[in-house]
Amino acid sequence: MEMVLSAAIGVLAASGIWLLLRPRTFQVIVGLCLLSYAVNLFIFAMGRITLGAPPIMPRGGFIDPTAYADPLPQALVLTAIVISFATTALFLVVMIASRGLTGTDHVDGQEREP
Amino acid sequence: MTRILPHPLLTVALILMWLLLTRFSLGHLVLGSVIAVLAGLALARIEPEAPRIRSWSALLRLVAIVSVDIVRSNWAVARLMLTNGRHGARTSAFVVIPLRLRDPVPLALLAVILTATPGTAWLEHDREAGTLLLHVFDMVDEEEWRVLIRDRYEALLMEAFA
Amino acid sequence: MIEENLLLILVGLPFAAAIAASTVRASAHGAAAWVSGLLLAAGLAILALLHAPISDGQVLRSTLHWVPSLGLNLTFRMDGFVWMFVTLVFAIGILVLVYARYYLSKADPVPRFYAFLMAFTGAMVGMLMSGNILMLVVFWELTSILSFLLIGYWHQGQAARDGARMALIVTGLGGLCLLVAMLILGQIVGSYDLDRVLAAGDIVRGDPLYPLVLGLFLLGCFTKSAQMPFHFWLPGAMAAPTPVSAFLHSATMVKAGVFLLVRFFPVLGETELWFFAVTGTGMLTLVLGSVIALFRHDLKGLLAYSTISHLGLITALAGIGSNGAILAAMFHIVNHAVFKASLFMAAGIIDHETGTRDMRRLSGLIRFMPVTGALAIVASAAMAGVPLLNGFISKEMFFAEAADWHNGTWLDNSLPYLATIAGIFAVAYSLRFIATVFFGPEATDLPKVPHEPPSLMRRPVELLVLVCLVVGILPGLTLGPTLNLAAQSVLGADLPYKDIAIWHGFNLPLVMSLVALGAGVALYAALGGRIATGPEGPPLLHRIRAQRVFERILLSLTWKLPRIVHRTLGTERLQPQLRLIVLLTIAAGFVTLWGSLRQAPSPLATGFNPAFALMWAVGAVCAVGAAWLAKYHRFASVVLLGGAGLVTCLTFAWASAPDLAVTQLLVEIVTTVLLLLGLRWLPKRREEIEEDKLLPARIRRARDFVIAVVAGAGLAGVAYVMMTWPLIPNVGDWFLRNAYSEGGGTNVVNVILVDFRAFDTFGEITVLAIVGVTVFALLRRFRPAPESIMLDEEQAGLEDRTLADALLVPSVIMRWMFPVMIVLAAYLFFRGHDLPGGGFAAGVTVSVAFLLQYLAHDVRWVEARLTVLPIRWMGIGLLIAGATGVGAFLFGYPFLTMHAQYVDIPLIGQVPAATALIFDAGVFSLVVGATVLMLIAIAHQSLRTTRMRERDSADTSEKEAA
Amino acid sequence: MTALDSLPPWLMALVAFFLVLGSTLTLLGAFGLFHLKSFYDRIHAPTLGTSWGTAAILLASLLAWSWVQDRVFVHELVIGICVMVTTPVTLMFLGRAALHRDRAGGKGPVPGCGRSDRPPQMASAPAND
Amino acid sequence: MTTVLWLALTWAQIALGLAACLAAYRIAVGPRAQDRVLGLDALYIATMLLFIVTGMRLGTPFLFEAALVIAIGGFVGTVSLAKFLLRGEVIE
Amino acid sequence: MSLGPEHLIIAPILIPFFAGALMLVYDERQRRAKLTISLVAVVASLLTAVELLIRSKGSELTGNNDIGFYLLGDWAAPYGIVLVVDRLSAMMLVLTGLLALPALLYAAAGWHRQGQHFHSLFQFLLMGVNGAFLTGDLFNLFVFFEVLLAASYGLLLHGGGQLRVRGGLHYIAINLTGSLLFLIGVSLVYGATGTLNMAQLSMIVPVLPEARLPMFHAGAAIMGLAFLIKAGIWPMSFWLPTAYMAGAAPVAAMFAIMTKVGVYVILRLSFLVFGAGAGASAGFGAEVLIAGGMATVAFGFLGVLASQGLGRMAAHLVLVSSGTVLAAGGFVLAGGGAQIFAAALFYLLSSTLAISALFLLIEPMSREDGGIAALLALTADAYGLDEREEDRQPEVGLAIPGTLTVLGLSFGACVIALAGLPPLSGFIGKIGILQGLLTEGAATPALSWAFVALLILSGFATLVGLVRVGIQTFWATEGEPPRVLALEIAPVVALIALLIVLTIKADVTLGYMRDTAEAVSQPSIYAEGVLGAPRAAEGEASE
Ligand code: NA
Ligand code: NA
Repeated sequence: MEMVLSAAIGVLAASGIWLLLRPRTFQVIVGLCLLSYAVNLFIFAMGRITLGAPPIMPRGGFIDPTAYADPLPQALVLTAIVISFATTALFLVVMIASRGLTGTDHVDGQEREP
Repeated sequence: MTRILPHPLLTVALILMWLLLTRFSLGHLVLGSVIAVLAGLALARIEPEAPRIRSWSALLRLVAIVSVDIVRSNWAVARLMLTNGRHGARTSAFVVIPLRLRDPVPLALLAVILTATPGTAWLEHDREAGTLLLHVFDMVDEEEWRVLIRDRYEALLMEAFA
Repeated sequence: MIEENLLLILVGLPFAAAIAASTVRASAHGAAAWVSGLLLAAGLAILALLHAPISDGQVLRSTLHWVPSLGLNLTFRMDGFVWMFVTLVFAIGILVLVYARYYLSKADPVPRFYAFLMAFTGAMVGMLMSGNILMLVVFWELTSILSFLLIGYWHQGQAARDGARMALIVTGLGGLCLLVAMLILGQIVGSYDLDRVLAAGDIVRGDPLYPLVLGLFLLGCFTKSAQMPFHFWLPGAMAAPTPVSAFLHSATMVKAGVFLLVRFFPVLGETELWFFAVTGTGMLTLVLGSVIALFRHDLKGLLAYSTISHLGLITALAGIGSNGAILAAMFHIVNHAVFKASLFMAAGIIDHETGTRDMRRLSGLIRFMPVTGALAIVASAAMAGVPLLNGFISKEMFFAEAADWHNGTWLDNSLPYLATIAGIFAVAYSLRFIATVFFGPEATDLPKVPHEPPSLMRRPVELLVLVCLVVGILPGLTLGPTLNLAAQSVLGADLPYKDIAIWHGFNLPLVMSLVALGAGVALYAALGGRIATGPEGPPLLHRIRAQRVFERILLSLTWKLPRIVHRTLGTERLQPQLRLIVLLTIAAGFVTLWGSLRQAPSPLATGFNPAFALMWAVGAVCAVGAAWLAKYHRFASVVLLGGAGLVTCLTFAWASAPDLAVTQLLVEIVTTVLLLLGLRWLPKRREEIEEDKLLPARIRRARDFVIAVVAGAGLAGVAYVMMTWPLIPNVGDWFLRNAYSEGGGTNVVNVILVDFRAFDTFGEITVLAIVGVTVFALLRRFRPAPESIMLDEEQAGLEDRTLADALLVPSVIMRWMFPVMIVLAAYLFFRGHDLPGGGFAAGVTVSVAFLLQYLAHDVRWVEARLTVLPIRWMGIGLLIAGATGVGAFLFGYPFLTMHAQYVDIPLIGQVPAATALIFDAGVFSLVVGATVLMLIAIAHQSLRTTRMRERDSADTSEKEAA
Repeated sequence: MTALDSLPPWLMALVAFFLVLGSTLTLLGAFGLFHLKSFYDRIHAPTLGTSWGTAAILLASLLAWSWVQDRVFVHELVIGICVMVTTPVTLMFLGRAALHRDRAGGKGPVPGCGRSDRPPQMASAPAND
Repeated sequence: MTTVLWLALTWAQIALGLAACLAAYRIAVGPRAQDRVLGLDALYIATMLLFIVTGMRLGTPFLFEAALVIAIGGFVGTVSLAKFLLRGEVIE
Repeated sequence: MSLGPEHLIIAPILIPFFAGALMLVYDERQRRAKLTISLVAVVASLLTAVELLIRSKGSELTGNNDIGFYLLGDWAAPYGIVLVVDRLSAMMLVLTGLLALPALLYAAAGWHRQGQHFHSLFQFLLMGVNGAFLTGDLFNLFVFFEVLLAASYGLLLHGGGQLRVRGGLHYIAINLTGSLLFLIGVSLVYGATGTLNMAQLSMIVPVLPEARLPMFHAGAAIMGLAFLIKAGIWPMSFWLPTAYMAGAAPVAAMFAIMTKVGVYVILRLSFLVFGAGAGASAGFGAEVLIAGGMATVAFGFLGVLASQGLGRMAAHLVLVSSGTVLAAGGFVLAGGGAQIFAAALFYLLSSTLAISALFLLIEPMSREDGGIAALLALTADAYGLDEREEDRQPEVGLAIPGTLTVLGLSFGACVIALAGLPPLSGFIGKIGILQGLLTEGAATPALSWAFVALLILSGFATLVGLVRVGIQTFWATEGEPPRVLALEIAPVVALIALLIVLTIKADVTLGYMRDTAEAVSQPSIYAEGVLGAPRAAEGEASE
């Protein structure tokens, strides 16, 4: 699983970064989305892979922390998901506004000079 | 009563849903009821009129028929997939089906039924003409389909809903 | 004690005058001049009082502490040299005030002029009296700044602005160099106290940094004293009102540089480096300055170059540095101040009365203004070095040093010749000044009819010329003691008294003087006519106008070159910036991890699952596909992005993070809709952009591809290694152990979010709120691109009837799902603390429910039935969350301290009642508000454009009707 | 090993049957989506997964979890109903969009292609992808 | 007998994974925009079923919520995509 | 400071939060009410910050450095989130307040009417900035960074228009990328050390097993990049001028603090985690800070010279300022002494205030001539050289109207302060850094000299650039003076008055900075304090 997941992170990140470096606003926004998937998975991976043991505890009794997934990275990812959702939305709106004002969807607000 | 429970049937269904999702306990019944009532009120804002069911038995019959049809058509279509459409002999076609149903609610139910039975696809409903454009995966006889829809589903739906 | 206070008062007086002058009415010339003059006179009185201790050889000191920790103290210090200089400044200052009182037009705004002038005087005096070398620089820079304001006083003229700016830039840069020099000096000596620095000459000269210090120091002095090649600012500064020129270029500004040379001679001097640098520069300036002066047509220009030349003379003397040379330098400082001030004032009178300063137009003025003429003639004679005038004696002393002093270098050997040449030119330009202005035929085309100025305006000139005469005739009696005192204070108390006299017998210096006089007269006689018709400036050299050269250099150095470099080093395009960030990140990773990234000895591993691999094959296809298609097939890209997101959700769920899966799924849905909403406003792109097929574009893409692959592989590698290392003991364990017992919930992730680290959530919902508000605010001013307003072609074919048709059946189902989603939201909300779910997920679910209704109908339909006030929801949500946090205050606990308890309700049983739930309710409300706001704000744009379209068509039809 | 190991053999067999049935039907549906030639054919394929594919797997899950948890565990019912009810929405939109575009493009044997209820100059352009 | 269940679960996972791959083929290749949306819809269902099957295999009931969310809300994404295709606008 | 909850520490976060949230409930038309709330909140935050500053001075007993802690949710330090106030953070809080009040007053003169919800966004920005200064938790820092960034996006776009939207697009794109880097870095640090708490991190790092060290360093480096982007280091600062220039005047004035947040975090974490006691990690990244900071200064002053507009110049001055502090911090980290650090902090204070004042001045200065003056300044230089007429000089000075006089004097003060000319505070800061470099920078002589040269050059470039524009604006334009409201000029004057106070009281301030520098370079005080901070519940139990 580790191999697959790290490969997945790599592919998502590579696709995201490639798009991030593209000239059209829409490409950049899709790139940011892909990158944030990659980063979220990466944060998540810092807690290592634990299968079938969500950090949901029995009510009381002895608890063996090693039997459960590390909850902290999950909490961090949750926050990160929300924040990246919000900022993506904002970027999108700025993209729309920029397109409306400049008449182009180039990230620089003007077509590349030849 | 209608002011608190504009959609009584729905509210009941939602309470049931709540209980299904949680546990059958008094606490959940209370909480579920409150939520279901609120949800029903919310729906009433966008859909003031609750659909009236005239005949429960027709509805039950319909459910039974559809259940069987779903199994049958699943089998049929799965076999078509496995045999590559009876080795190329399968033809699909559009069928225009005149409908007597006008009310959106039974129409929606019809859509659900047709979608749930593999092999038929709801493409377009023309409200003015009262026709439904259906796509049939394995077309043998066009008229057969018209009859099937009219007698098997539409009739029961018209019977069930006022 | 009294003397100390007197020192402070002395420095303070001009500043007090400045403040006083700035408060008078704009037209109160007299008041401003009188107040300033009286305060300066008081200064002279103080100086008189201080004369006694000074002449006893005392050094007076007084200190105010400012920033002792940096050695930055207002220490004032006065010895004989300073006393002489300060007296000169005050005295000439008073005369300039008298002169200015009549020179300035009645319409001139007085307060500014006098305030600047007096503040400048104060800065100059402060510089002279500084006993702390850092404070010296402070005052030094103040003189630069204030002279800038004075030179630019008539700022509506381009020349004044340029002159002021140039003076500031040149002297300001010099000042910064001086600052560094002083800092290093202080470093070497271990103190910024002037006395200690002056006593540490040997240490300084022995320090390896000595050449650097000297270089920086001299840059400071030379720029200020207008030594070549930094002289050009001085003629430019002639754009100042004449009183300013008379002050700045006689006793103050330019003298600051030579003051410092003389002052620091004991510390930095007496080396070959010093001699060559200082005397060399001085001689060059002396000779070239005098040559150029001869060829200027502008009266003030001639005087300006003469000033430069004389400053060169003083500099050369400071470079020689013998006892006699220092004495001569001091003497010439005074003499030059006196005759140059009078000449500037005379020139000002001429300018004032005739309306021009062009010597080619001026002629025969002696007939109109005999008194002024006579004064000017005497002063010029002093400038030329005619016997019986003060200029003669100090110049004679200079000739003597040039001829008699030896250190055997080539420069030393050439000194007498250079000095004589300069003398010749000095005579010639002085003669030209007199001859061309006052003699010859009467001028005919003057702007004004000249006559004598008001007598009071002439008084300062008269006084100064008188000084020229008196000092010239009785040097030993008048200035001798003071000069000796000054020289002692610089060179040491054991200096033998040197008698200053007119007649030293027929010696080499006298021969040089006579040669200069004779040859000078001959030179003017030979060249006089041709100069007037020639260009402004000496032959050949006139083409190189130092000022222009400087401006060009300045422009290149301060604009053109920086612009080129700036453009090369920076960019305003986004792509290179992002590329740089990515590259730097890769570099950071490589530098820190290269060679040390390795697996744990026994790596962790979870078994390979083919389905998981298959799903990530899907994820990879989707990700790469989204990247591939994002340019030309944006819709497909959105779909593919959805696929990649879905697989990400699955991964979360699979690897024990159900909360993440649920949240990501919901966010996924909303993001898809958001992107689609945005897609509507982007330009249609059907055909490939031509340029994209060209080689450069291909190369760019290939490069970015490589970058992306490297970065992706790097991240994957790091992730892999991290995942195979055993988990180290971390704070996560504590959360697992304490979530239920301390946080009162079994879903640890949720307990972390709403309790242990609720502050993060608190911040996070604020972010959402901010973004919601921003989106709303930005879209209020949104203007779509014209083509976006056009009906989309898919839509164009469908009339409204078709919309209703298309939505008739599906909208029924979509409405049914509304209450179902609300129940789902409630479900997620209420169980969040114990099981996957929570306020955020519930909030997004409700907003999806709303969204679905917008999808099923049109905006107007929905908003006629459902009133959503998203901003209200947001505000209330934030306030609830905040209030929950603050609620803990009541019980003496910190912000966001949660309280969890199970309450027993009859019949129903135990019900969890955690304050965290209220906090989560706040989160819920906020999320609903923010998400709905964002979606609806964007969606409303379509409505607005529809309205716009309707209005447009209404307009056209109206026009057609009309 | 997991909680499901406590199932009795008969139930295990039943659960296994439903699992295989449901997943195979879903796979068949996806296969249809993959290899069928026309969009109107392909639109039928996924319904295999949404009808009995889903039903069978939900049934398996329902049986297994109900046994493990010692009580009737019918969450799955909600999922099943919701999937059944919501699937038609997307398909209806998609079918209509396809028809609409085909008519606009004048492509293929699509009913109503010749309908003149739209101005001819508006007819244009391939799909937006 | 455990093997039977295990085999069934494994088969179910792989079959659903393959189904997802086939759906992904439609998403990536099209050829029509509708095909992509259809593929995504199929992918959603396959994933939802995979949630349930994987939950059974891992012996954890906590994957159920995710499946529920897909069942109730998953169609909103595809509906909006489909509506965009139909109308050129998501919300009008 | 004291046992149990001391809510004063969280007040700088909560006051703006509640103000911002409350104003959302208000209708947009009730601007007067909003302004009142906003003003009250800003004043209250400022007063709180001042009180915290006074308290953190501590006494002789505490080594002149009292650290205050606030355990959020009453959870003990490494588990919950802790807020920490010490001299450094208190100083930054005060600075924020000092910038906020004038900016808000200026906005009240009209800017706040240019768009929606200005006041809420403004308050949220303050909340984010204050939170970033106070928090002692890495991930919480990320959250507050996002709060302040989100608010800054909103404020930057406030008023709309092409320039803002275009600048905003770049600004957002780059900061989103930066945020992703931050996340990668934070998670690596967590993965390698198992904690997010800064104090615990400083305890763990010196004893971190060698095998984990590279991972931790990678995390720190990547996180550092994210901070450096925000601090505007070259070559990741090209977005900054456009963004700052595009922002409305009060927004840009407030943005003057934004790069300083990045700088603050860099300094805070570097000294906490990579200080002298950090073993193998000691001094990590110092070279990057020195080189990058110096490159930033160079790029900044080149930009000042190359710019045609005052706004762009001011934005490049932001770079000069932040580059100077970064490089100085690098020198300290590399082994320099407290003097450089203290002076750098003083310089930070002074330059931030001056830049803020300058941003507030720009708009009124170019109001009438539409900013042409700045443009003309160069074109006159560039092209008017040879055609300059030898015109007859004027003999009468122009009476300068009161408005222009005040504007001119303010501008002059800004120029002097920013160029580091005497006598204003900029000079003192620069002198301090130079002195420190000459005495303490001996460890890296070549770099020290280079930095000395850069500091001098940057001051000179500032002088040249700003004077060029100033002359054209105040001296070369004819016609009516701009109409400026008192409410617009008062904030500028107030800021300059602050600069003057800072100048006069330089010794006191520098003394504070010196103690701050001493305190910051002793991370153990911070770490032990944070980890030993008592919970309110425990205090209760023991009583
Ligand atoms: Na069907
Ligand atoms: Na003449």
